[in-house]
Amino acid sequence: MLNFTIRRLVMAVPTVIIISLLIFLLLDLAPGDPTAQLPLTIPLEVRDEIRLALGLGDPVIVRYFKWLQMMLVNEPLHALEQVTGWNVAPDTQRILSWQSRSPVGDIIAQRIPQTLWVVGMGYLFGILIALPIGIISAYKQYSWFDQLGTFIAMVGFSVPVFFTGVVLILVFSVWLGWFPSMYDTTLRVTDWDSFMRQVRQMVLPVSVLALFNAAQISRFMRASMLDNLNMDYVRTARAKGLRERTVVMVHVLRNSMIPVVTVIALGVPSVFSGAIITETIFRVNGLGALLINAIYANDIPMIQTLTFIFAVLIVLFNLIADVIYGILDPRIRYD
Amino acid sequence: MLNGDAPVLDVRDLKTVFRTRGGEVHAVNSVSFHLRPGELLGVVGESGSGKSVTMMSLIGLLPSPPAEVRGGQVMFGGRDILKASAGELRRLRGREIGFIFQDPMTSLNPVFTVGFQIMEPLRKHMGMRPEAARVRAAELLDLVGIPDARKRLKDFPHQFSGGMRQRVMIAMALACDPKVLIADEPTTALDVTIQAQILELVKDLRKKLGMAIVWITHDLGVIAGIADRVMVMYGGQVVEQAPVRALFADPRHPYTRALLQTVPSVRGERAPKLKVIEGQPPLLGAHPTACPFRFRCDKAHDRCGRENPQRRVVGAPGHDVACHWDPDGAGLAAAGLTSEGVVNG
Amino acid sequence: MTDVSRPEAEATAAKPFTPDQAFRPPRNQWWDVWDQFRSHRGALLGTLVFVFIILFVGIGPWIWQVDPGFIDIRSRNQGPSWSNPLGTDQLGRDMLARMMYGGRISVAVGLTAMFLGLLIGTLVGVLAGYFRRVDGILMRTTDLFLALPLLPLLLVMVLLFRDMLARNFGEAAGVFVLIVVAIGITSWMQTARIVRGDVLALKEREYVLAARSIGTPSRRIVSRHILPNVLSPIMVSATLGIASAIITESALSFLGLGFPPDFPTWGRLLFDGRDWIEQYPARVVWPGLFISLTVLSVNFIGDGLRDALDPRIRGR
Amino acid sequence: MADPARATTEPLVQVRDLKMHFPVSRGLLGRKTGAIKAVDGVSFDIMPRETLGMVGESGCGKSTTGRAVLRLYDITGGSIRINGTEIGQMSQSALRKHRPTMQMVFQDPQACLNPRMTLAGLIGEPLDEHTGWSRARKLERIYELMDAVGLNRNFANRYPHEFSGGQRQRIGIARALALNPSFIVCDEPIAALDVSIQAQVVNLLEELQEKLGLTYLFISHDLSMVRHIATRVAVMYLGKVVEIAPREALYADPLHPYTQALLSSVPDPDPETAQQVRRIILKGDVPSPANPPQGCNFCTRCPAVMPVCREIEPETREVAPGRFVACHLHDASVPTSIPTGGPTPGGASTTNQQGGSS
Amino acid sequence: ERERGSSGHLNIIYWQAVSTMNPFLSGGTKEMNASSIVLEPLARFDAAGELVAWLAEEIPTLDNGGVSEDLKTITWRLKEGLLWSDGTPVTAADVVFTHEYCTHPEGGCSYRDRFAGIESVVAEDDHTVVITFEDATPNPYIPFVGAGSPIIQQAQFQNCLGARAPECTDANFAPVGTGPYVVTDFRPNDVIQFEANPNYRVPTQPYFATITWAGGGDATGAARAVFQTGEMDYAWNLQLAPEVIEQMQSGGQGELLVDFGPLMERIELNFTDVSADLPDDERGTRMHPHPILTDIRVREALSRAIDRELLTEIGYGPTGRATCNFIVAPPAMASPNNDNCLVQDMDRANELLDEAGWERGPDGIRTRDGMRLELLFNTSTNAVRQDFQALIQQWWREIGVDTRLRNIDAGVFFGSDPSSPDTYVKFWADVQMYASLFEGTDPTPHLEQRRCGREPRPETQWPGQNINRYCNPEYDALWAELNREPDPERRQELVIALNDMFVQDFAHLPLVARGRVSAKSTDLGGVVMNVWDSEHWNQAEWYRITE
Ligand SMILES: Nc1ncnc2c1ncn2[C@@H]1O[C@H](COP(=O)(O)OP(=O)(O)OP(=O)(O)O)[C@@H](O)[C@H]1O
Ligand SMILES: Nc1ncnc2c1ncn2[C@@H]1O[C@H](COP(=O)(O)OP(=O)(O)OP(=O)(O)O)[C@@H](O)[C@H]1O
Ligand SMILES: [Mg+2]
Ligand SMILES: [Mg+2]
Repeated sequence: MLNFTIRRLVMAVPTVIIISLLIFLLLDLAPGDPTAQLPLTIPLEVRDEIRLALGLGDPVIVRYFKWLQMMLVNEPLHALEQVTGWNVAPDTQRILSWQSRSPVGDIIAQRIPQTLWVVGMGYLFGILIALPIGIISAYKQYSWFDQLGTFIAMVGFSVPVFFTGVVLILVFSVWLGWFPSMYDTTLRVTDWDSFMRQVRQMVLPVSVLALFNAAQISRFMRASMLDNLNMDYVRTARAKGLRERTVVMVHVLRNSMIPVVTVIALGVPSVFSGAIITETIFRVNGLGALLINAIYANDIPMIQTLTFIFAVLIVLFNLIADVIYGILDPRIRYD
Repeated sequence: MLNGDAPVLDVRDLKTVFRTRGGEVHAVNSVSFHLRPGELLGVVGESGSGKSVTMMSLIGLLPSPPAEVRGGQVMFGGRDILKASAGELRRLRGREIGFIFQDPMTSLNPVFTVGFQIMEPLRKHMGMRPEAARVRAAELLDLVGIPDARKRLKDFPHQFSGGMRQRVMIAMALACDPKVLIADEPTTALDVTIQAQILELVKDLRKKLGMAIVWITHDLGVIAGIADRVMVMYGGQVVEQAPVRALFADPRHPYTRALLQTVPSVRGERAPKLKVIEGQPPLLGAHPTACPFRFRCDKAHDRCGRENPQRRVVGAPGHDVACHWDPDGAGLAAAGLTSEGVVNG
Repeated sequence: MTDVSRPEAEATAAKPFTPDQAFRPPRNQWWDVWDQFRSHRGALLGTLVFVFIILFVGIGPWIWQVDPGFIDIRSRNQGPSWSNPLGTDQLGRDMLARMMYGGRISVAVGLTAMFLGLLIGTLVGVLAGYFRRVDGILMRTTDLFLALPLLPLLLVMVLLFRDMLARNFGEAAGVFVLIVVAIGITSWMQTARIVRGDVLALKEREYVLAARSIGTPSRRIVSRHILPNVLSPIMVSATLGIASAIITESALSFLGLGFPPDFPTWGRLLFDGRDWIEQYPARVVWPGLFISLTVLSVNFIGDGLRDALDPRIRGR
Repeated sequence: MADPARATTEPLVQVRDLKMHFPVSRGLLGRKTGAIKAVDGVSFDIMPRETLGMVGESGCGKSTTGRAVLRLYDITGGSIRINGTEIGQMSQSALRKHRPTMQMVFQDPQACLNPRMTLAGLIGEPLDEHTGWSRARKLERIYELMDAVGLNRNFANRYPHEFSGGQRQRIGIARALALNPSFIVCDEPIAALDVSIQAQVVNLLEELQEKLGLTYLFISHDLSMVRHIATRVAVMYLGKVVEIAPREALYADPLHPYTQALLSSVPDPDPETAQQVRRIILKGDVPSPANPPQGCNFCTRCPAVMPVCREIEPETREVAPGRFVACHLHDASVPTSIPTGGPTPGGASTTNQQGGSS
Repeated sequence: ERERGSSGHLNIIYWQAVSTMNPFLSGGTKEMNASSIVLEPLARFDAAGELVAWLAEEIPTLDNGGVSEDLKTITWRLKEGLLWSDGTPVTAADVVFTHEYCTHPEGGCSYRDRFAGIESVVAEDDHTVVITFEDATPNPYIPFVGAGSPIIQQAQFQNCLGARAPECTDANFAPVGTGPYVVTDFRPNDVIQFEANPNYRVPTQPYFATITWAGGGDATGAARAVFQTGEMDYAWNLQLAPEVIEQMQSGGQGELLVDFGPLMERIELNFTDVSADLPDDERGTRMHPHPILTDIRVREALSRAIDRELLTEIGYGPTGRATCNFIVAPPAMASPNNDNCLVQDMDRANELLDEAGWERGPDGIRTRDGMRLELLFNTSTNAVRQDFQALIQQWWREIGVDTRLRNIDAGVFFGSDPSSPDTYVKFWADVQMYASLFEGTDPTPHLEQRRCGREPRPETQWPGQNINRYCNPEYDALWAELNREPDPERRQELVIALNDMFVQDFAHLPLVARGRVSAKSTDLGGVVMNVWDSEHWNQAEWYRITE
């Protein structure tokens, strides 16, 4: 297992390098220009200077290697320095955002908490809702609960998030005034009161995301449960005189969770990539909003870094999913 | 009859039906039999003849829907367990009636350790603490002949070979000292040498523990080796029942006869050509009003198409058959005799 | 007597529990699929709705001959009336016509992007599953595509290919091709993984071995024995693919990167109507409803198809 | 070998030292570090019109042997001559030409038929591959084959799931016959069938052999069926053939301790004898072919094991005319303390000794 | 009775979030606005567009001797006792440093053009700065004037010159300033926290103690937060459909602030041929005049066919005004002579095209000598612009002009990448629509853009702002006169004359003068909308209305 993990990790390195090159070239090829956001009053000569100052004068390949070095060496060192306080990265160059001219690493670090809170919670709640729905739907296949669950899951999947989001804001913020329509990233949770405010501002975005995630995961859960409910060992468990609850919740569930857990693991990178639309609607300035903002502003270093991190996470979680599979399923041996 | 003990299990007129898209499937039609303490009842019959369904209907293991037990009585411990509540049935299962299934590869839950799975009924039915249950589980593994039992409790099923898994299944079924053990083709998936191991084990355990066993199999050889009494099923019905020697010595039903002739043997004479039962198993679409074997039967007669033969006592004590044909008599059993000689297990 | 009845026993043995079907003449197995499909209530309803939608966008414009781009500025933001059954938008364009026209594009995007994704996904999946040598590289490529960001990709493609496509297909079709291709090539990975998994399993089936023992070459083994048997996961991917392509297109519209605003698609209409949700809720309800209905119906069809294509289920 | 037919004719199939190792890779870079020795040095001949039965426990390499002989695998070593042609190292494309002469019938009649092809398509597939015949010609041949195996012509348009197990196996046989092969490997053709159907298939195979002059390699773990159909029997254990003998000799007087145990394990459908026969109950399980024991493969379970067995691998030798066995007990050069030939050699664990524990 | 900090907390929402507090490194309006409450210039424009001394004691003029007679130098005097927010005094050296900072060749300063034509900036003493221009400069109020040219602290930025500028993240995010607020927390593109500057020169101001300057979301959400939920007090740049604003406003929680500056939405008509058949380095150059649009009758017809009032009503409602002028503000410089275009006149348009020899074909599209009257119409991707495109397409179709519409992502359209074929500068289309404006109140540089020779050309990598490649020697002569003229009255006349010449040539088609649109909650007082400077120019005076 360990061996397998290490081997896959080693094999992931070239993949990640190729991905980084592709992403870099792709974004470099992309049209658009960091100065497009500037007011038209700024003359073109000045724009040219700005472009040069941003480093656009160098050939692509030079910029790529510079970037790669900063991405793989300097940024991790800085992160280390920040965490530990050791002086390991004195004055090395960092990847700078074109928009804010500050290190992208710092901005990303700043965005992670709210992304995790909102998108992560959305994912978590999605899972928490999805599992029981999936289990019951499968256990009572074709019952009204199943039909309803299927229907809701499909609606959750088929209605665009920007539609549900706006409707929720209209109903709960504008008409009822229960929850704020905007997320306040500066809120510090220090006491009960601020905690409640944090909860209230999370309710809407989290429920939109949870609905969407729950829709998908509950389908997987249901299918997986159905696969396992007819297995021979279920009959064995029943023949042992176990309670139906135990049969389903211990024997069937444990087996059904194996594929579902890997599916869930594969979805985790999307938590880190943020939920662009939901974040935009509820003004949760997380990583998704950061990315789309960077795309609008042609802030290429930011886009490159974010997509690269995302790519690494995908590769990593693919691996994690495989490993989890091996851990959960004692039959699997990777060697 | 042979022996005076009251049966531990007495099944009368059991009927089980599956509702499917294609219509109803009458999988078990008025099956009656009994099981006496310490006895080993062998059940044979071709695939689909209703052996498994019969046994599973007894203790409500069939998925419902689509299965539905339509009628009959299953007397166990003095009451009709078909009428028992789900909770009562659950207390019977594993505690009073143990089950062993055919495929040891799939019948164990792959993600739990063998120890956990053996301990489950102990903790559930006997209320044992985990430590006590573990000790008992190790004893059980030891009993079924798995070396190094305590250590192997921590292993997962896939770490055992097929024969050992079947032993684990047996250990699990024996965990609570059930009065009745139902073994549904426990050796069919195993190799002959391993099968021999298991058969020896069962014989041995019977001697030690003395429970009553129902042993389902295709293999007449297995039956011949271990059974006290044999029940032959065909098309969801019991067609013949007899003490083992009587059945092999003097089969009365044409199906039983054919069955005995189709199997070649490693010992004895080698037949130049194998006997064949032509045709296909019957459809179970409706409750039978005619003999289900009539299309494949070389003794078939008009009456077989009109009337489903009742079981009647023939030959040796405890030997009964459901057939209109009578090899001893004038070829056909007298009409009057059948109704009189109807047996119920 | 025995002889007489034997053929019957023989003939009916095939489907032991369906005596009523015993004497049906032999027919194409797709009929069986259809029979099974028909008995799935959700799928049937889904098909009805989907057919309705196809008719609505397909032949609707011939019946309702209003130019979706025609601006009648005097009657803007109207509610439903006889001349505009679904009302009008902020320029007085007829919403019904726009829904039909937009639906055409949305459904077409869904279908073509799905086909494209399916094609690539199946190809990659089959190759990776069947030929061990290319498995590693193809699966790493799949990882790579999973990591590709759709939005920048789309922008790059717009830059690189728009002019060429516009020359060859015309302006509108060019954008269409771009979006479809972008969605298609960023959505095949799931299919590829599923197909690969299935092919890996199918490859070990005995009938593949049997074909090899006859001397069937690999490419025919794939086309004759493997592909038809991965059909059912592919079908399910297909229905999911249509749904997610439609949703992706609308999300792109939301981000301002999808079809241009003068190019009505359901996603675009929904996005444009979003601000008017309080005054003219119909502006969002209709496109929202149609998107959801399409996705829903296609999903239900997928469910039914999966059941219908699964011989184990069909056998019952 | 001492088959009576051998004096007059050349063997149709000649297998020498056949090896089929499946690589096991482990380690950081997935290097090949070991092998599952599924078949490890198997030799046998099959005379024309003869049936060689092959028995052994699950996983001992029977199927692998069968498949390797037909070159469905690229074999690790050894030679295979069929009809005088060496095909051991032939490339798969060159083999295509030779495929018609050698065919296979598979164990699971359900699994070996593509569920999405009609009966006509299934039987016709070999014809499509190897003949350029017209549709009508092919259909005629298909009907001919269906008649031969006893399938009603009306079934031509049906799908496999519409047939019973026995019928499906007939389809498999018809397919194998389509190209007029001379040699057919039957890989447990009856294992998946119900007892009442098994006899039908076996009879059909015998009939066809007589009519068409076929040669079979009949793989099975059902010793009684093998006794019925085979002329000679090879017993395999863990990738090796431990004993080959003419049928009657083998069943009457098995020489190898494994053969003895195997035969004694078969339950006899006769309560009179069944309850008296003294069984040799083997302990434990078959070792893994990836990691076979040193010396004789059977030494871990052998009731008559000797110290030499754990060191030296016994060679196959002809101990009586036509009888080959690989066991030190029958090797004159090895001093044995145990007399040979007895049905239950000393030290064997018998029924009585097999207790609840071991 | 209002004290510093007495109004408590203020919430501002910028749906386009602020990415840095150093306006020199961004150049965006949002960054300029945010930094304007921290960093201040010597003088700025008030709501009427009049100059007001800010950090300077007074506005230097010819009359008070602050501007030299030869119009080559201007002398600014700083107010006495000015302190940076860190308590150190503001000196002339800071002003000189600011010039140095922004003109550093590697710095990429966005407001470098503000310092164009300057020979030197010298600190005469601690409080006096003398700026010397290379040429006579009739309008010397560009450097250090307005929100785009504030003074930064030398102490803080002296190690951040040139290429090092971006690395001074702390300074860029929390500059030390003289304005009413100081940054306490800055998160790029997310949120800024301000608190009152303890060293602010007016002791009672600012009234708000703290400000949260939130960013992100979308315009609808921002408007909703002010108008409907009351979560925010002030929202900037609400580009929303008029009906939507109207509906939201009816809630009564907030009010709309609109004022009109020089921002004007227009259609540019290309005077050069952009046919794809031409080689790339000749495409869109004066070498090849446009086959259709060089005819003034066609241009006029296109203009006449447009109903500007309707466009305004649909696209901008109260936040726009139909216009026919190139220079739409300040009011004194807006020409009164061109109102006839405000009325759509299809008949006249048809007549003009008939005269020009364009005959209607069977499909209703005009042709001349086998050439179809067909135009490619580009603009950036934006809902209102696409509505305009659709409407205009329909109107033009009515007069027999076929229009192909194309919209381009704003990031590309307004970019300056010379290799992109889609920038508005390259203008490889027949007509294109966008809005532009000029800085401050002086349109001279804006008018200068339309001179001959200022057109973008491939040889020079497409710089230049004469987007439509207009060339009229009379215009050039008139502009030269304007550039020499110091007299304000005369300057106004000249501007109007230039404007009239340009628009009466139908060289481009003005459509709508667009206002700045913001919203404030009803209990926010002291807000004075200003289109000539930052909207937050008087942030210190904002207060909470309490009753
Ligand atoms: N879930 C079900 N739905 C419909 N029919 C069923 C179901 N389970 C069993 N049957 C049918 O009931 C009949 C009896 O089946 P059963 O499993 O008892 O046979 P069996 O004698 O145990 O056969 P085998 O030897 O193959 O195990 C068969 O015809 C079978 O097809
Ligand atoms: N493709 C393969 N890769 C690796 N190992 C294999 C492969 N095929 C077979 N083996 C191994 O080779 C050994 C022999 O397998 P084989 O299928 O020949 O046994 P068998 O005698 O046919 O058994 P059975 O009676 O169960 O069919 C087994 O241990 C099996 O696990
Ligand atoms: Mg059974
Ligand atoms: Mg095998």
